[in-house]
Amino acid sequence: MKLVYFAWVRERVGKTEETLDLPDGIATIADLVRWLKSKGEEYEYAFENEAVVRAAVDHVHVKPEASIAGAREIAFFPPMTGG
Amino acid sequence: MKLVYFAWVRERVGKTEETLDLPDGIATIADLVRWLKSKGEEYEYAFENEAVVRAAVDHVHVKPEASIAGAREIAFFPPMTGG
Amino acid sequence: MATIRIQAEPFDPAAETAVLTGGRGDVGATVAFTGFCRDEGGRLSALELEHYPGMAEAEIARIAGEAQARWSLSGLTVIHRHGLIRPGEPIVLVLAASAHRRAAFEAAEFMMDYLKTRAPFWKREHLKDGTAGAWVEAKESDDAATERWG
Amino acid sequence: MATIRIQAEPFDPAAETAVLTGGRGDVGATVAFTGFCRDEGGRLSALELEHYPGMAEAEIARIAGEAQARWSLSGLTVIHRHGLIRPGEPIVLVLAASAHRRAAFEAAEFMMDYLKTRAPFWKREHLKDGTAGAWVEAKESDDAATERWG
Repeated sequence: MKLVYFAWVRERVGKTEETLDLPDGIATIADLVRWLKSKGEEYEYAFENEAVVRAAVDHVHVKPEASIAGAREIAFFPPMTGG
Repeated sequence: MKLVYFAWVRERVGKTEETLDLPDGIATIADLVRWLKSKGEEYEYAFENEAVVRAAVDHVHVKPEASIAGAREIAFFPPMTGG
Repeated sequence: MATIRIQAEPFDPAAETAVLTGGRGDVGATVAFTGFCRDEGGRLSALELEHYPGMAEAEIARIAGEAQARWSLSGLTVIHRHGLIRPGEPIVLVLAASAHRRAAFEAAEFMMDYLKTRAPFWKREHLKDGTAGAWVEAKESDDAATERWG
Repeated sequence: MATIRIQAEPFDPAAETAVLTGGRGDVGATVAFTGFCRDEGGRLSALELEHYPGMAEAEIARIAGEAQARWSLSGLTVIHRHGLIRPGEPIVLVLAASAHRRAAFEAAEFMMDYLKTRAPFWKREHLKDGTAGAWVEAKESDDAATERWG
Protein backbone atom coordinates (compact mmCIF):
# COMPACT_ATOMS: atom_id res chain seq x y z
CA MET A 1 0.00 0.00 0.00
CA LYS A 2 1.41 3.40 -0.99
CA LEU A 3 1.14 6.03 1.74
CA VAL A 4 1.88 9.73 1.16
CA TYR A 5 2.22 12.51 3.73
CA PHE A 6 1.99 16.28 3.49
CA ALA A 7 2.93 19.42 5.44
CA TRP A 8 3.59 18.82 9.16
CA VAL A 9 2.34 15.23 8.98
CA ARG A 10 5.13 14.65 6.41
CA GLU A 11 7.65 16.38 8.68
CA ARG A 12 6.65 14.35 11.72
CA VAL A 13 6.66 11.01 9.90
CA GLY A 14 9.97 12.05 8.35
CA LYS A 15 9.21 10.98 4.79
CA THR A 16 7.10 12.08 1.85
CA GLU A 17 5.92 8.58 0.94
CA GLU A 18 6.43 4.90 1.62
CA THR A 19 5.05 1.57 0.50
CA LEU A 20 4.02 -0.78 3.30
CA ASP A 21 2.64 -4.30 3.46
CA LEU A 22 -0.36 -4.07 5.70
CA PRO A 23 -1.19 -6.97 8.02
CA ASP A 24 -4.59 -8.64 7.80
CA GLY A 25 -7.47 -7.03 9.60
CA ILE A 26 -6.78 -3.44 8.57
CA ALA A 27 -10.01 -2.49 6.89
CA THR A 28 -10.44 1.24 7.49
CA ILE A 29 -8.46 4.47 7.75
CA ALA A 30 -8.88 4.31 11.54
CA ASP A 31 -7.44 0.77 11.58
CA LEU A 32 -4.50 1.96 9.49
CA VAL A 33 -3.79 4.90 11.80
CA ARG A 34 -3.94 2.63 14.86
CA TRP A 35 -1.46 0.23 13.24
CA LEU A 36 0.89 3.03 12.12
CA LYS A 37 0.95 4.46 15.64
CA SER A 38 2.12 1.08 16.92
CA LYS A 39 5.03 1.11 14.45
CA GLY A 40 7.09 3.90 15.98
CA GLU A 41 7.15 7.21 17.76
CA GLU A 42 7.34 9.24 14.54
CA TYR A 43 3.85 7.95 13.67
CA GLU A 44 2.69 8.40 17.26
CA TYR A 45 3.81 12.03 17.00
CA ALA A 46 2.19 12.59 13.61
CA PHE A 47 -1.13 11.15 14.75
CA GLU A 48 -1.02 12.31 18.37
CA ASN A 49 -4.25 14.18 17.75
CA GLU A 50 -5.97 11.78 15.37
CA ALA A 51 -9.04 13.95 14.98
CA VAL A 52 -6.94 16.69 13.36
CA VAL A 53 -5.22 14.61 10.67
CA ARG A 54 -7.19 14.30 7.42
CA ALA A 55 -7.06 11.39 5.01
CA ALA A 56 -7.68 10.81 1.33
CA VAL A 57 -8.03 7.52 -0.53
CA ASP A 58 -7.04 7.74 -4.18
CA HIS A 59 -7.34 11.56 -4.16
CA VAL A 60 -10.75 11.65 -2.46
CA HIS A 61 -11.32 13.00 1.07
CA VAL A 62 -12.55 10.26 3.40
CA LYS A 63 -13.59 9.84 7.04
CA PRO A 64 -11.76 7.56 9.51
CA GLU A 65 -14.38 4.85 9.12
CA ALA A 66 -13.87 4.71 5.32
CA SER A 67 -12.77 1.39 3.85
CA ILE A 68 -9.30 1.18 2.33
CA ALA A 69 -10.07 -1.99 0.36
CA GLY A 70 -8.66 -1.71 -3.15
CA ALA A 71 -6.93 1.61 -2.48
CA ARG A 72 -3.85 2.47 -4.56
CA GLU A 73 -2.72 5.53 -2.58
CA ILE A 74 -3.64 6.73 0.88
CA ALA A 75 -2.71 10.26 1.97
CA PHE A 76 -2.50 11.84 5.43
CA PHE A 77 -2.26 15.58 5.92
CA PRO A 78 -3.26 18.48 8.19
CA PRO A 79 -6.40 20.56 7.61
CA MET A 80 -6.05 22.40 4.31
CA THR A 81 -4.96 26.05 4.25
CA GLY A 82 -4.96 26.89 0.55
CA GLY A 83 -6.82 29.61 -1.31
CA MET B 1 -35.95 76.92 -10.75
CA LYS B 2 -33.86 74.72 -13.01
CA LEU B 3 -35.50 71.43 -13.97
CA VAL B 4 -33.69 68.59 -15.75
CA TYR B 5 -35.14 65.45 -17.30
CA PHE B 6 -33.62 62.09 -18.22
CA ALA B 7 -34.39 59.03 -20.37
CA TRP B 8 -38.07 58.59 -21.28
CA VAL B 9 -39.15 61.40 -18.96
CA ARG B 10 -36.89 63.68 -21.05
CA GLU B 11 -38.37 62.31 -24.27
CA ARG B 12 -41.93 62.80 -23.11
CA VAL B 13 -41.36 66.34 -21.80
CA GLY B 14 -39.51 67.05 -25.04
CA LYS B 15 -36.54 68.85 -23.50
CA THR B 16 -33.44 68.08 -21.47
CA GLU B 17 -33.80 71.05 -19.16
CA GLU B 18 -35.69 74.27 -18.57
CA THR B 19 -35.78 77.11 -16.05
CA LEU B 20 -39.24 77.95 -14.73
CA ASP B 21 -40.64 80.56 -12.35
CA LEU B 22 -42.71 78.60 -9.89
CA PRO B 23 -45.91 80.16 -8.52
CA ASP B 24 -46.33 80.54 -4.77
CA GLY B 25 -47.52 77.53 -2.82
CA ILE B 26 -45.29 74.93 -4.46
CA ALA B 27 -43.45 73.51 -1.48
CA THR B 28 -42.75 69.87 -2.34
CA ILE B 29 -41.85 67.62 -5.26
CA ALA B 30 -45.47 66.40 -5.31
CA ASP B 31 -46.71 70.03 -5.56
CA LEU B 32 -44.29 70.64 -8.43
CA VAL B 33 -45.42 67.54 -10.33
CA ARG B 34 -49.08 68.54 -9.88
CA TRP B 35 -48.34 72.03 -11.23
CA LEU B 36 -46.28 70.72 -14.17
CA LYS B 37 -49.10 68.36 -15.16
CA SER B 38 -51.45 71.36 -15.37
CA LYS B 39 -49.07 73.11 -17.79
CA GLY B 40 -49.47 70.85 -20.80
CA GLU B 41 -50.03 67.40 -22.16
CA GLU B 42 -46.29 66.65 -22.52
CA TYR B 43 -46.01 66.88 -18.71
CA GLU B 44 -49.24 64.98 -18.24
CA TYR B 45 -47.75 62.22 -20.41
CA ALA B 46 -44.38 62.24 -18.62
CA PHE B 47 -46.02 62.03 -15.18
CA GLU B 48 -49.02 59.89 -16.14
CA ASN B 49 -47.87 57.32 -13.62
CA GLU B 50 -46.48 59.61 -10.93
CA ALA B 51 -45.42 56.75 -8.68
CA VAL B 52 -42.94 55.57 -11.30
CA VAL B 53 -41.08 58.83 -11.89
CA ARG B 54 -38.17 59.46 -9.52
CA ALA B 55 -36.91 62.85 -8.39
CA ALA B 56 -33.64 64.31 -7.14
CA VAL B 57 -33.04 67.68 -5.51
CA ASP B 58 -29.50 68.97 -6.02
CA HIS B 59 -28.24 65.48 -6.95
CA VAL B 60 -29.86 63.69 -4.01
CA HIS B 61 -32.73 61.20 -4.38
CA VAL B 62 -35.88 62.46 -2.68
CA LYS B 63 -39.45 61.33 -2.06
CA PRO B 64 -42.53 63.19 -3.39
CA GLU B 65 -43.13 64.81 0.00
CA ALA B 66 -39.61 66.31 0.06
CA SER B 67 -39.33 70.10 0.27
CA ILE B 68 -37.91 71.95 -2.71
CA ALA B 69 -37.15 75.11 -0.72
CA GLY B 70 -33.73 76.46 -1.66
CA ALA B 71 -33.19 73.90 -4.43
CA ARG B 72 -30.91 74.84 -7.31
CA GLU B 73 -31.70 71.91 -9.60
CA ILE B 74 -34.56 69.44 -9.59
CA ALA B 75 -34.36 66.30 -11.72
CA PHE B 76 -37.05 63.87 -12.89
CA PHE B 77 -36.22 60.47 -14.34
CA PRO B 78 -37.38 56.85 -14.62
CA PRO B 79 -36.17 54.11 -12.27
CA MET B 80 -32.44 53.68 -12.74
CA THR B 81 -31.11 50.83 -14.90
CA GLY B 82 -27.35 51.25 -14.67
CA GLY B 83 -24.72 48.83 -13.56
CA MET C 1 -11.18 57.26 -0.36
CA ALA C 2 -12.81 55.40 -3.20
CA THR C 3 -11.81 56.06 -6.81
CA ILE C 4 -14.88 56.84 -8.91
CA ARG C 5 -14.90 57.55 -12.62
CA ILE C 6 -17.71 58.06 -15.11
CA GLN C 7 -16.35 57.83 -18.63
CA ALA C 8 -17.14 56.89 -22.22
CA GLU C 9 -13.84 55.07 -22.69
CA PRO C 10 -13.17 51.41 -21.82
CA PHE C 11 -11.28 50.59 -18.64
CA ASP C 12 -8.43 48.27 -17.70
CA PRO C 13 -9.22 46.07 -14.66
CA ALA C 14 -5.61 44.86 -14.43
CA ALA C 15 -4.24 48.40 -14.25
CA GLU C 16 -6.88 49.38 -11.69
CA THR C 17 -6.04 46.33 -9.59
CA ALA C 18 -2.34 47.17 -9.71
CA VAL C 19 -3.14 50.64 -8.34
CA LEU C 20 -4.85 49.07 -5.30
CA THR C 21 -2.31 46.31 -4.65
CA GLY C 22 1.05 47.59 -5.94
CA GLY C 23 3.76 47.69 -3.31
CA ARG C 24 1.40 46.68 -0.51
CA GLY C 25 1.70 43.73 1.84
CA ASP C 26 -1.65 44.16 3.58
CA VAL C 27 -4.02 43.30 0.72
CA GLY C 28 -5.13 39.67 0.91
CA ALA C 29 -8.00 39.72 -1.56
CA THR C 30 -9.39 41.63 -4.50
CA VAL C 31 -12.79 41.07 -6.07
CA ALA C 32 -13.24 42.58 -9.51
CA PHE C 33 -16.76 42.63 -10.89
CA THR C 34 -17.14 43.52 -14.55
CA GLY C 35 -20.56 44.01 -16.13
CA PHE C 36 -20.79 43.47 -19.88
CA CYS C 37 -23.25 44.45 -22.59
CA ARG C 38 -25.19 41.35 -23.71
CA ASP C 39 -26.71 40.96 -27.17
CA GLU C 40 -29.91 39.43 -25.75
CA GLY C 41 -29.94 36.46 -28.04
CA GLY C 42 -28.55 38.42 -31.00
CA ARG C 43 -31.32 41.05 -30.83
CA LEU C 44 -29.14 44.03 -29.82
CA SER C 45 -26.50 45.96 -31.74
CA ALA C 46 -25.67 48.08 -28.67
CA LEU C 47 -26.84 49.54 -25.39
CA GLU C 48 -26.93 53.31 -25.03
CA LEU C 49 -26.24 54.51 -21.50
CA GLU C 50 -27.56 57.91 -20.52
CA HIS C 51 -26.50 59.34 -17.17
CA TYR C 52 -26.99 62.38 -14.97
CA PRO C 53 -23.57 64.08 -14.83
CA GLY C 54 -22.73 65.33 -11.38
CA MET C 55 -25.33 63.26 -9.64
CA ALA C 56 -23.86 60.00 -10.98
CA GLU C 57 -20.48 60.73 -9.36
CA ALA C 58 -22.11 62.02 -6.17
CA GLU C 59 -24.45 59.06 -5.78
CA ILE C 60 -21.73 56.47 -6.44
CA ALA C 61 -19.51 58.27 -3.91
CA ARG C 62 -22.31 58.05 -1.35
CA ILE C 63 -22.75 54.31 -1.97
CA ALA C 64 -18.97 53.78 -1.85
CA GLY C 65 -18.81 55.67 1.44
CA GLU C 66 -21.44 53.36 2.86
CA ALA C 67 -19.48 50.29 1.70
CA GLN C 68 -16.32 51.65 3.31
CA ALA C 69 -18.20 52.22 6.55
CA ARG C 70 -19.61 48.65 6.55
CA TRP C 71 -16.50 46.71 5.52
CA SER C 72 -12.82 47.06 6.21
CA LEU C 73 -11.50 47.83 2.74
CA SER C 74 -7.99 48.80 1.69
CA GLY C 75 -9.30 50.09 -1.64
CA LEU C 76 -12.46 50.55 -3.68
CA THR C 77 -12.69 51.55 -7.35
CA VAL C 78 -15.84 52.07 -9.41
CA ILE C 79 -15.79 52.90 -13.11
CA HIS C 80 -19.07 53.27 -15.00
CA ARG C 81 -19.18 53.92 -18.73
CA HIS C 82 -21.78 55.93 -20.64
CA GLY C 83 -22.61 56.28 -24.31
CA LEU C 84 -22.98 53.53 -26.91
CA ILE C 85 -21.63 50.17 -25.78
CA ARG C 86 -21.51 47.10 -28.05
CA PRO C 87 -22.26 43.52 -27.01
CA GLY C 88 -19.24 41.96 -25.34
CA GLU C 89 -17.89 45.33 -24.21
CA PRO C 90 -17.59 46.13 -20.49
CA ILE C 91 -20.00 48.64 -18.92
CA VAL C 92 -19.04 48.78 -15.28
CA LEU C 93 -16.13 47.79 -13.03
CA VAL C 94 -16.33 47.44 -9.25
CA LEU C 95 -13.06 46.54 -7.61
CA ALA C 96 -12.83 45.95 -3.85
CA ALA C 97 -9.58 45.19 -2.00
CA SER C 98 -9.30 44.02 1.58
CA ALA C 99 -7.14 41.99 3.94
CA HIS C 100 -9.87 39.31 3.89
CA ARG C 101 -11.95 37.76 1.15
CA ARG C 102 -15.38 38.07 2.72
CA ALA C 103 -15.17 41.86 3.00
CA ALA C 104 -14.04 42.16 -0.62
CA PHE C 105 -16.83 39.90 -1.91
CA GLU C 106 -19.58 41.52 0.13
CA ALA C 107 -18.51 45.09 -0.60
CA ALA C 108 -18.35 44.42 -4.35
CA GLU C 109 -21.78 42.78 -4.41
CA PHE C 110 -23.25 45.57 -2.25
CA MET C 111 -21.84 48.18 -4.64
CA MET C 112 -23.32 46.43 -7.67
CA ASP C 113 -26.75 46.01 -6.11
CA TYR C 114 -26.85 49.71 -5.23
CA LEU C 115 -25.42 50.82 -8.58
CA LYS C 116 -28.23 48.95 -10.34
CA THR C 117 -30.98 50.66 -8.40
CA ARG C 118 -29.57 53.98 -7.13
CA ALA C 119 -27.01 55.30 -9.61
CA PRO C 120 -28.60 57.64 -12.18
CA PHE C 121 -27.96 55.67 -15.38
CA TRP C 122 -30.53 54.55 -17.92
CA LYS C 123 -30.08 51.95 -20.62
CA ARG C 124 -31.75 52.02 -24.01
CA GLU C 125 -31.57 49.17 -26.47
CA HIS C 126 -30.31 49.65 -30.01
CA LEU C 127 -31.55 46.89 -32.27
CA LYS C 128 -29.76 44.95 -34.98
CA ASP C 129 -32.09 46.45 -37.63
CA GLY C 130 -30.62 49.90 -36.90
CA THR C 131 -33.54 51.32 -34.94
CA ALA C 132 -33.46 52.62 -31.39
CA GLY C 133 -35.44 50.21 -29.23
CA ALA C 134 -37.04 50.54 -25.83
CA TRP C 135 -35.62 51.86 -22.60
CA VAL C 136 -34.63 48.94 -20.40
CA GLU C 137 -37.14 48.53 -17.59
CA ALA C 138 -36.03 48.38 -13.99
CA LYS C 139 -36.31 44.91 -12.50
CA GLU C 140 -38.02 44.12 -9.21
CA SER C 141 -35.33 41.51 -8.59
CA ASP C 142 -32.75 44.33 -8.54
CA ASP C 143 -34.78 46.24 -5.94
CA ALA C 144 -35.03 43.08 -3.86
CA ALA C 145 -31.27 42.55 -4.17
CA THR C 146 -30.66 46.06 -2.86
CA GLU C 147 -33.11 45.71 0.00
CA ARG C 148 -31.42 42.63 1.45
CA TRP C 149 -28.54 44.88 2.59
CA GLY C 150 -30.95 46.55 5.04
CA MET D 1 -16.08 22.56 -18.40
CA ALA D 2 -14.07 24.54 -15.91
CA THR D 3 -10.46 25.45 -16.60
CA ILE D 4 -8.25 24.38 -13.68
CA ARG D 5 -4.53 24.92 -13.40
CA ILE D 6 -2.05 24.32 -10.60
CA GLN D 7 1.19 26.09 -11.34
CA ALA D 8 4.22 27.81 -9.83
CA GLU D 9 4.07 30.72 -12.28
CA PRO D 10 2.01 33.89 -11.85
CA PHE D 11 -1.23 34.25 -13.79
CA ASP D 12 -2.88 36.99 -15.83
CA PRO D 13 -6.49 37.68 -14.78
CA ALA D 14 -7.08 39.93 -17.83
CA ALA D 15 -6.02 37.22 -20.28
CA GLU D 16 -8.12 34.62 -18.43
CA THR D 17 -11.14 36.94 -18.52
CA ALA D 18 -10.66 37.50 -22.26
CA VAL D 19 -10.77 33.72 -22.79
CA LEU D 20 -14.19 33.55 -21.08
CA THR D 21 -15.73 36.65 -22.68
CA GLY D 22 -14.02 37.11 -26.06
CA GLY D 23 -16.42 37.13 -28.99
CA ARG D 24 -19.43 36.30 -26.83
CA GLY D 25 -22.66 38.25 -26.46
CA ASP D 26 -24.17 36.17 -23.68
CA VAL D 27 -21.82 37.01 -20.81
CA GLY D 28 -23.26 39.76 -18.64
CA ALA D 29 -20.96 39.53 -15.64
CA THR D 30 -17.57 38.28 -14.56
CA VAL D 31 -16.34 38.10 -10.98
CA ALA D 32 -12.59 37.71 -10.60
CA PHE D 33 -11.33 36.90 -7.13
CA THR D 34 -7.58 37.16 -6.58
CA GLY D 35 -5.99 36.06 -3.32
CA PHE D 36 -2.65 37.64 -2.44
CA CYS D 37 0.19 36.81 -0.09
CA ARG D 38 0.13 39.24 2.86
CA ASP D 39 3.24 40.17 4.87
CA GLU D 40 1.33 39.96 8.19
CA GLY D 41 2.46 43.32 9.44
CA GLY D 42 5.91 43.00 7.90
CA ARG D 43 6.62 39.67 9.65
CA LEU D 44 6.74 37.48 6.53
CA SER D 45 9.24 37.28 3.69
CA ALA D 46 7.11 34.72 1.83
CA LEU D 47 4.51 31.98 2.04
CA GLU D 48 5.48 28.51 0.86
CA LEU D 49 2.58 26.56 -0.62
CA GLU D 50 2.79 22.79 -0.59
CA HIS D 51 0.17 20.82 -2.48
CA TYR D 52 -0.86 17.27 -3.28
CA PRO D 53 -0.34 16.90 -7.03
CA GLY D 54 -3.13 14.98 -8.70
CA MET D 55 -5.54 15.37 -5.80
CA ALA D 56 -5.36 19.18 -5.99
CA GLU D 57 -6.58 19.17 -9.60
CA ALA D 58 -9.16 16.45 -8.90
CA GLU D 59 -10.57 18.14 -5.80
CA ILE D 60 -10.82 21.56 -7.47
CA ALA D 61 -12.52 19.92 -10.46
CA ARG D 62 -15.04 18.35 -8.08
CA ILE D 63 -15.76 21.71 -6.40
CA ALA D 64 -16.01 23.42 -9.80
CA GLY D 65 -18.44 20.76 -10.99
CA GLU D 66 -20.61 21.44 -7.96
CA ALA D 67 -20.55 25.18 -8.68
CA GLN D 68 -21.55 24.56 -12.29
CA ALA D 69 -24.43 22.38 -11.12
CA ARG D 70 -25.67 25.04 -8.67
CA TRP D 71 -25.33 28.15 -10.81
CA SER D 72 -25.80 28.90 -14.48
CA LEU D 73 -22.26 29.77 -15.52
CA SER D 74 -20.88 30.46 -18.97
CA GLY D 75 -17.34 29.94 -17.73
CA LEU D 76 -15.30 29.09 -14.63
CA THR D 77 -11.51 29.30 -14.25
CA VAL D 78 -9.45 28.42 -11.19
CA ILE D 79 -5.69 28.88 -11.03
CA HIS D 80 -3.84 28.04 -7.82
CA ARG D 81 -0.12 28.60 -7.43
CA HIS D 82 2.31 26.56 -5.37
CA GLY D 83 5.89 27.14 -4.23
CA LEU D 84 7.36 30.26 -2.66
CA ILE D 85 5.18 33.35 -3.01
CA ARG D 86 6.24 36.81 -1.84
CA PRO D 87 4.02 39.40 -0.12
CA GLY D 88 1.96 41.28 -2.69
CA GLU D 89 2.08 38.40 -5.19
CA PRO D 90 -1.12 36.60 -6.20
CA ILE D 91 -1.75 33.05 -4.95
CA VAL D 92 -5.13 32.10 -6.38
CA LEU D 93 -7.53 33.25 -9.08
CA VAL D 94 -11.19 32.29 -9.28
CA LEU D 95 -13.01 33.68 -12.28
CA ALA D 96 -16.73 33.08 -12.80
CA ALA D 97 -18.69 34.27 -15.84
CA SER D 98 -22.46 34.27 -16.21
CA ALA D 99 -25.33 36.05 -17.90
CA HIS D 100 -26.24 37.50 -14.49
CA ARG D 101 -24.23 39.03 -11.68
CA ARG D 102 -25.65 37.08 -8.76
CA ALA D 103 -24.61 33.70 -10.20
CA ALA D 104 -21.08 34.98 -10.89
CA PHE D 105 -20.70 36.43 -7.37
CA GLU D 106 -22.08 33.40 -5.58
CA ALA D 107 -20.16 30.84 -7.63
CA ALA D 108 -16.87 32.70 -7.06
CA GLU D 109 -17.44 32.99 -3.32
CA PHE D 110 -18.52 29.33 -3.11
CA MET D 111 -15.35 28.27 -4.96
CA MET D 112 -13.13 30.29 -2.62
CA ASP D 113 -14.79 28.97 0.54
CA TYR D 114 -14.33 25.39 -0.66
CA LEU D 115 -10.80 25.96 -1.92
CA LYS D 116 -9.82 27.21 1.54
CA THR D 117 -11.10 24.14 3.34
CA ARG D 118 -11.14 21.28 0.79
CA ALA D 119 -8.33 21.81 -1.72
CA PRO D 120 -5.12 20.02 -0.63
CA PHE D 121 -2.79 22.98 -0.20
CA TRP D 122 -0.83 23.91 2.91
CA LYS D 123 0.82 27.23 3.67
CA ARG D 124 4.00 27.65 5.66
CA GLU D 125 5.32 31.02 6.74
CA HIS D 126 8.83 32.16 5.86
CA LEU D 127 9.98 34.89 8.20
CA LYS D 128 11.88 38.09 7.50
CA ASP D 129 14.86 36.80 9.55
CA GLY D 130 15.38 34.03 6.98
CA THR D 131 13.98 31.13 9.01
CA ALA D 132 11.08 28.88 8.07
CA GLY D 133 8.21 29.65 10.39
CA ALA D 134 5.10 27.73 11.35
CA TRP D 135 2.54 26.03 9.17
CA VAL D 136 -0.51 28.25 8.88
CA GLU D 137 -3.33 26.86 10.99
CA ALA D 138 -6.75 26.23 9.51
CA LYS D 139 -9.34 28.72 10.69
CA GLU D 140 -12.71 27.77 12.11
CA SER D 141 -14.15 30.79 10.33
CA ASP D 142 -13.20 29.17 7.01
CA ASP D 143 -15.00 25.97 7.97
CA ALA D 144 -18.04 28.01 8.95
CA ALA D 145 -17.89 29.86 5.62
CA THR D 146 -17.90 26.55 3.77
CA GLU D 147 -20.72 25.10 5.83
CA ARG D 148 -23.13 27.92 5.01
CA TRP D 149 -23.39 26.58 1.43
CA GLY D 150 -25.17 23.50 2.83
